[in-house]
Amino acid sequence: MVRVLTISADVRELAGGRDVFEVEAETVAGLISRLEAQFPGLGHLIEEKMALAIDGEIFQDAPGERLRPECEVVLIPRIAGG
Amino acid sequence: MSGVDYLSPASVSEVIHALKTDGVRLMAGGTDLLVQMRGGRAKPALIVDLKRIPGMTGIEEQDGAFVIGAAASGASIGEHPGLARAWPGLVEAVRLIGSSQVQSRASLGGNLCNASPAADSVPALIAAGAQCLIAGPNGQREAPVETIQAGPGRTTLAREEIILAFRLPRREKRSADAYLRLIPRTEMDIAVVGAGVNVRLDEAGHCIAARVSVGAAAPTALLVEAAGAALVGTDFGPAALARLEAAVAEACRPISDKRGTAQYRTQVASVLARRAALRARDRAAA
Amino acid sequence: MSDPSGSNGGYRVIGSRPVRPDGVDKVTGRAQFGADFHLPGLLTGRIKRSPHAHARIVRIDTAAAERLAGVKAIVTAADFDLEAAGEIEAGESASAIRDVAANCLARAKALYQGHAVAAVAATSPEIAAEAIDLIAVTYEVLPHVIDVDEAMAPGAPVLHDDMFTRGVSPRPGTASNVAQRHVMSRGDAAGMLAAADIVVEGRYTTAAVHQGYIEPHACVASWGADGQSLIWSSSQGQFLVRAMTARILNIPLSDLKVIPAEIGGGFGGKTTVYLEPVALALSRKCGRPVKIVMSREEVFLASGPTSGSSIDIRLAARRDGTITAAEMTLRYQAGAFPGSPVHLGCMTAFACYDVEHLSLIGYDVVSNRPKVAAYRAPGAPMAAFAVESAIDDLARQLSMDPIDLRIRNAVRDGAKTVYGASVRSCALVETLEAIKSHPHYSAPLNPGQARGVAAGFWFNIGGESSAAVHIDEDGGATVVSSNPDIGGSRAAMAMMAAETLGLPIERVRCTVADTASIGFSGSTGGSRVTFATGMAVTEAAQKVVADLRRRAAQIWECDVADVAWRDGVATCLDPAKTVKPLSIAALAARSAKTGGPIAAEVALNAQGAAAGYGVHVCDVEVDPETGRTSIVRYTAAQDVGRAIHPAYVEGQLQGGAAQGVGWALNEEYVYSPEGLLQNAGFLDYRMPVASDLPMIDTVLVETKPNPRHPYGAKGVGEVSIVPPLGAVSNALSQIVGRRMTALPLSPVRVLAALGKI
Amino acid sequence: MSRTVVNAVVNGEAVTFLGGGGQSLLDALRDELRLTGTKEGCGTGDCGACSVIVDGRLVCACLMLAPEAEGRRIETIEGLAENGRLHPLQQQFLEQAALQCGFCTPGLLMAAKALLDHTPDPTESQVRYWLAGNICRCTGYDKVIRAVLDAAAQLRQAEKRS
Repeated sequence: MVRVLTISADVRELAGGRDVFEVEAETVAGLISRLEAQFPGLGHLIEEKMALAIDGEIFQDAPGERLRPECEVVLIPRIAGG
Repeated sequence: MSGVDYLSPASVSEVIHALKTDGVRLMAGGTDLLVQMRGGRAKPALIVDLKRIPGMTGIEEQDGAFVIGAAASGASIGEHPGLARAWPGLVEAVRLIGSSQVQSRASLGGNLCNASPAADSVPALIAAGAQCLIAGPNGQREAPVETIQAGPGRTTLAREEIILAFRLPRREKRSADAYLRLIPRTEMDIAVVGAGVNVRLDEAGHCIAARVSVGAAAPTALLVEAAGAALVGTDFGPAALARLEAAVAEACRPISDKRGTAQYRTQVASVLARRAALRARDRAAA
Repeated sequence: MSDPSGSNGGYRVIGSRPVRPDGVDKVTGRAQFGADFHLPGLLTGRIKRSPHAHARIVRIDTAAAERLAGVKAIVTAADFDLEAAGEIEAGESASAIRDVAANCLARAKALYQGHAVAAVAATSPEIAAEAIDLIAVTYEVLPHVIDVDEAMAPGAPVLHDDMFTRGVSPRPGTASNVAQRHVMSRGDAAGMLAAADIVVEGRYTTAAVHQGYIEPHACVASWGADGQSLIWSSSQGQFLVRAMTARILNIPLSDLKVIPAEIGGGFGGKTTVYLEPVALALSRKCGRPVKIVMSREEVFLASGPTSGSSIDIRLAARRDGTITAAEMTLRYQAGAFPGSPVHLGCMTAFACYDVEHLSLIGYDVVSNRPKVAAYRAPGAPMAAFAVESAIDDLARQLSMDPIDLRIRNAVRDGAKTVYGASVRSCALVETLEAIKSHPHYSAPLNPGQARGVAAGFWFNIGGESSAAVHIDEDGGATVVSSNPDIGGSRAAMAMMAAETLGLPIERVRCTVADTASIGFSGSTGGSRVTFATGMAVTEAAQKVVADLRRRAAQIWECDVADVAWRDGVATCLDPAKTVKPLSIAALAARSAKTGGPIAAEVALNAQGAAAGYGVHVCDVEVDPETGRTSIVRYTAAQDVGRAIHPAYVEGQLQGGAAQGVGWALNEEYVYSPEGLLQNAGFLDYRMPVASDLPMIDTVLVETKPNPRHPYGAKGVGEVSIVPPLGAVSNALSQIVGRRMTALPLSPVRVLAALGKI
Repeated sequence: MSRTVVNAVVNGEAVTFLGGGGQSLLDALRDELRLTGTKEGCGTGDCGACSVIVDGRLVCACLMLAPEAEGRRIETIEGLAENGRLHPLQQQFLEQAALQCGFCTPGLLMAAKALLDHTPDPTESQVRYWLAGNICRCTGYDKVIRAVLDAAAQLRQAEKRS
């Protein structure tokens, strides 16, 4: 079971105000498709506009990344610079 | 700027004749004119370059009194040893105009006739008691610098008049001037407020003559007679300096704009006038 | 490749200070920047801009202009392909392409003074200018709003009647200027604040400031009869320019080649497009190449500054100086379209400090000003100004040394940031101690002087990069990089390749390729080039080394494992073989016989970018009678991982400090009551000049190289602008005797704070 | 648009070009003579990126009309290196990383040359005030000032030897 958190207003809006989820997934791609199924549009939003902090490390684009069981994933806005 | 003609005459009479044309603008250094053209604020039909007219860019000394060509560059003024010794205040005011690059071209005539209330050289010229030599269709005349500016961008010169040169009074012993301005940076800004002071002392160091002029604190640079009078007969003691500051503050009629507030300009004008008076006094006593 | 883990890494090239390979062109005037290109038949493009801060565009009448001899094309927003919807990765944050297109040429409304409304291409600059005057635009002038707090107030003029604040539930029914509300929190900040020993609070404001690059935006666009087009432009990312321009004009990417000119400064401001789609649309209409160059006034009016901000902060702390909680509300201007970096302000505000309870609320607010663009660590400097000021207030209340207080609360490896990342390979404490032990920190101060300290953080990113390494027939190497060289990055790329290949630096040249000559790459920005593109360059060089060892083994007929590679030479370890070592030059000379040309290209998505931390200390002096502030001394220390080219890393610290000092003291957008910009030029937009600054001493902290980069590199370009706002203000506030809360700290404000006016 | 023929000497070579009444010397150098090393940063004399030397005087080319160049000797960045050998200022700027983007570099080099031509041994403060008209947004000026001071020392050394 993966513990998913978010600090993003966009995610909260698509997920009916929730910012903590428990999702069964082994890879990031799996996690995104489960979230899309549960909250339509959320998966697309994560793909397009979000980055993920997986056990503390930031991945801006990492669909193939494997997820440790009981790991923590934080959905955050993409980071860009000047 | 399509349709702009350029003329670089070699004689004053040619200039005066050209001044009859519609949309004519005179140019010495061009450091204000070209900026206004670039910003679309000036669309001249004819530009008359004054720099090839004999005498317009020279600096002479006639029996102790300096005559500076209206188109003489700030750099040439700054490099003239005699002028720097006699009029340190005027020279430092001119040298503060713009960058090293602008100094190679900016002129006293341009600075005065652009008629910005914040022009750096004008308070120093006024404090020095400088006279403008003005040529027109019916001959030449002289006028004190403080009568030339009429308001932001406007002068009292007739349409076909041109300033040829500035004549500074003969320099007496124990006399000196100083100019100070307030800008947020250390260079390159237009003066938020400026002050020029010219003093003469007796042997004991008392002030026997003083002229105080303030820039960027009114529609034109101001000659503040009361401030000068506050110094005369004193040894620049605190009471005299307080009267000087009060007189300056009283004379200021500044605006608030992107560079400073009216209140700030009035307050700092009197501070700069006091500091310039002390610096002029120290130079005169040296 | 020699052992990378030695003290200075034991490297031959990394850490040295070679002359940059592109240097001669830049000191002889041969380097070609955006406006330096010329083509036969080139037309001049000019843009018609709105004189109003907020107006409905009723009609654009181009008939008279079209009749003017020499006018070849006129375009408006109608010439853009408005179906080009969807998202695109941009430098600052993914922004809808619709807004980018509407910012290049306004649609229904002109949303700020200077907003582009139409554009013309003509055979000379004079004719183009005349044509602009002949285009008659009918406006219905609307009420405007400039200030962020006013824009949020009920009843403020609304820019977009289809904008309903996102991130608020239930979703508001009426349109407003608040595009989005961000909330980032952990623990119970409110509760901790209520029960705290000490609470420090303040309201801080900063003005909009511009990146101030000396090169105005410029491009040349040329539409081909077969639909294949060329663009030369100065930008921070030729691939981004291609993607946005192709999307706005609805053409396939492969039909548009963007050639990167040298870039005359960007600092994040050239990570979007203003001119390229307009120039190409003009060229498409008349089949002639079109050059558009912005005037300095246009750069200020119509290209993105960073946000002005209004920030409330409350800190809770224990008597021993431990900060237990903080609440912050950040309100950032986004300009005419949504997309301020307020969320990045929230994420970075407390990234230097291990504060358990945090509540960070950010508002992205539009107003009638140019759309903001990224500016060096976008969003972070304003937030840090509030945090570092509040921490200094706390230090004063506890009469604690400001650095000791920061060391006590500084993050260490393993700490969790509010945005979910764990801190790793972080040398913030070492950087704080580097300043504390620096002679500057204990040097005596004259009367009327004071010393201020502040820290700063930036994420630094990785992302997609491509690079190629080719070995020339004589054994030299060419590095083909995909990132415009904004601050000496060609030198860093060449150095990493030289170190990996074992070649002397002079034998490695580096070019920046156009979009048809190298794989896709993200822009130059986010302090990512030395990290991400450097990683691609190093991996390409490693593939070349592996190939060279294979070729040596083939020549010596031995096992590849018996081929050693060191300092550019292959030696055979097989005792049975008596063969001479083979240099790169020797192997290159026989490349035809060992498989053909020697080259490798690597494309990757670089992971593992390590954050950067900076600590600055600055001494200021104030003239008590005029309120004028001067910078007397300045020292900047920064956690840089490992400096590839130390001189250019020092340059990033010095440049960021100088921009930060300008931001703190004199830079601001000044608006008239009519919403018109009063200082659209370098005369009254006061950036620091040479005589304003002392020498800026730097300390490169290299105690924690980034293990996720072959040479330990961390991003260094953006952190350096984060601390100066706080450092200058913390010094000034001591002299004035009151906390200064509004930037810029102009002479007028300082004299008022001194109680003199 | 009346365009006058202008004869001048640019980097030691006689040139002739058409200079419209309203056209600046900067426009003429860049568009008529294709000398694009001199840059336009502002067009109003506030940034110094267009600095050139006219008859020994440092000026902003954007604040000078093209026809004013008649009969004058103009030095631009393209003429600073003599037959391929870099001037000590150019060499020091490279060796000390005194440039990052390089856009202000031509103007800074010409301004520094003009300074050293008449003040061979300037103090740091003199260099900073002389270069105040050349805005650089990348470097924070530190390495620029050091490069100018070192080039001055190098030139004084060479002067002593010759």
